[in-house]
Amino acid sequence: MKVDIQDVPFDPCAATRDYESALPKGKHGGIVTFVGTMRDFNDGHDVSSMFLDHYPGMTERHILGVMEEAARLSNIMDAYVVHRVGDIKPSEPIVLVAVWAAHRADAFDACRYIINYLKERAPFWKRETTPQGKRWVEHNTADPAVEAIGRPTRFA
Amino acid sequence: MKVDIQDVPFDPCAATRDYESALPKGKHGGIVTFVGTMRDFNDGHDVSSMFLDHYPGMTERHILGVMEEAARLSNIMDAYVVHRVGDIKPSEPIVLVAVWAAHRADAFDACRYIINYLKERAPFWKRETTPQGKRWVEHNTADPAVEAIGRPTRFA
Amino acid sequence: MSVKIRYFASMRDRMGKAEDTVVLEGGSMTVANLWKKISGQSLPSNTLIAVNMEYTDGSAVVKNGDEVAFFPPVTGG
Amino acid sequence: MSVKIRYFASMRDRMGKAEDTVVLEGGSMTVANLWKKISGQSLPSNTLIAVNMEYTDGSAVVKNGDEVAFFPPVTGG
Repeated sequence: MKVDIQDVPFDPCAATRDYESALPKGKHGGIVTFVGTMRDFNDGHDVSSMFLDHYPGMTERHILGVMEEAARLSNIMDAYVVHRVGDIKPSEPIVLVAVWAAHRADAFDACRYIINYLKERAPFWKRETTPQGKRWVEHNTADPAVEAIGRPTRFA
Repeated sequence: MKVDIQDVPFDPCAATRDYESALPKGKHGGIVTFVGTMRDFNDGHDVSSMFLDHYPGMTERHILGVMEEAARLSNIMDAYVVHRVGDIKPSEPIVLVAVWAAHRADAFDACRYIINYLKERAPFWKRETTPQGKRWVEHNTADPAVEAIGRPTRFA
Repeated sequence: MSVKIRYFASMRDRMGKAEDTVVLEGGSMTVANLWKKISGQSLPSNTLIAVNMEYTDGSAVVKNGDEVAFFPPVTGG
Repeated sequence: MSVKIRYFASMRDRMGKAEDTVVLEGGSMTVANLWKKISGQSLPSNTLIAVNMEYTDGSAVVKNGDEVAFFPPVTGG
């Protein structure tokens, strides 16, 4: 398992493929990836660019901690996270979470767990540039499934 | 929304990127993809190659039907499915399900719904080549979440 | 009436053919009766049935020009 | 004792600096008391606290050489 924090744009496809090239071939049956991209609007404002602050060291430690929890809770083979920091433009990828597993249910569960708890714990802060000026984002959109362990999915 | 059924290998990264290039930029916040790859073992047997039979026409109709159901049940922007047929070798991708949404919970729910019900309904049949000869696969591994609507995820 | 029959996967192996067009007396018949006419056997358990590419069961009525398919449980994805 | 203090995001803007090293009398002190010493204010609501990169709260005890960080709720991913 690995975390990359970087201040230059990345290609989620290439990143996933490069990481996968080092994994054993023919062993995993499913890969689930989540890619979060920068939108050009948020809370009703147009957003032209974003700066992403972070706490070097603490960031990596807490993302790896979340990945290890996911690996304890499910039967996954590997996981890889890439997260941008610094200046980001609309439609650029911000975060990639890729999970490899023998069975897809584990890959889905672990990928969703990792992105939900990364958003809850990893020390990143977004500052958006809007027509009204710069502003720190004060809260993230929560996944309803993160509110309580065991909450039903909205549909199977 | 689109379904591609093809008898030649495909690159899930390139397929996702090509489809995404036609979508509006900066509008979606999250992309969830599932890639199912061929494993070199199944039910305790080594599998050296696989032939995937299908029912042309019915396949596309039922996959699109599942995608439309997912779009009614969640708030997604677009979805794309690619499925291999014919002869497949270990570690080659068999299926890609990609879902774009403003919020990640919708993308996760819809992606999982599409792959689960695709596996349940789309007329594909796997024939594996093992050291003991060729055999038709008789059942798929089920996602526990498909057994009942509203069944809890195993963890949030 | 004329009906197109299609077989897939292990059902194709069992029947020794991928498809068939059968001409039958009368204007309609249930899928169960159609199967008896063409095979003389009972339908193997777990066989899935589609008429004009929609899932159905042995009680469905088949008419002239319909396409009827018989196949085992699906295993894609 | 000597403690390194770090501020992030809106807390950095509010304090007008990214970090500080403070030297204090005594061998230990709670985070809440440390904050009072360095700011003279009460800790803004919703402020998160980390000592040596682990989340904690105002009652945590800070010792010589520790790194203490103050920041708003996180908004990454």
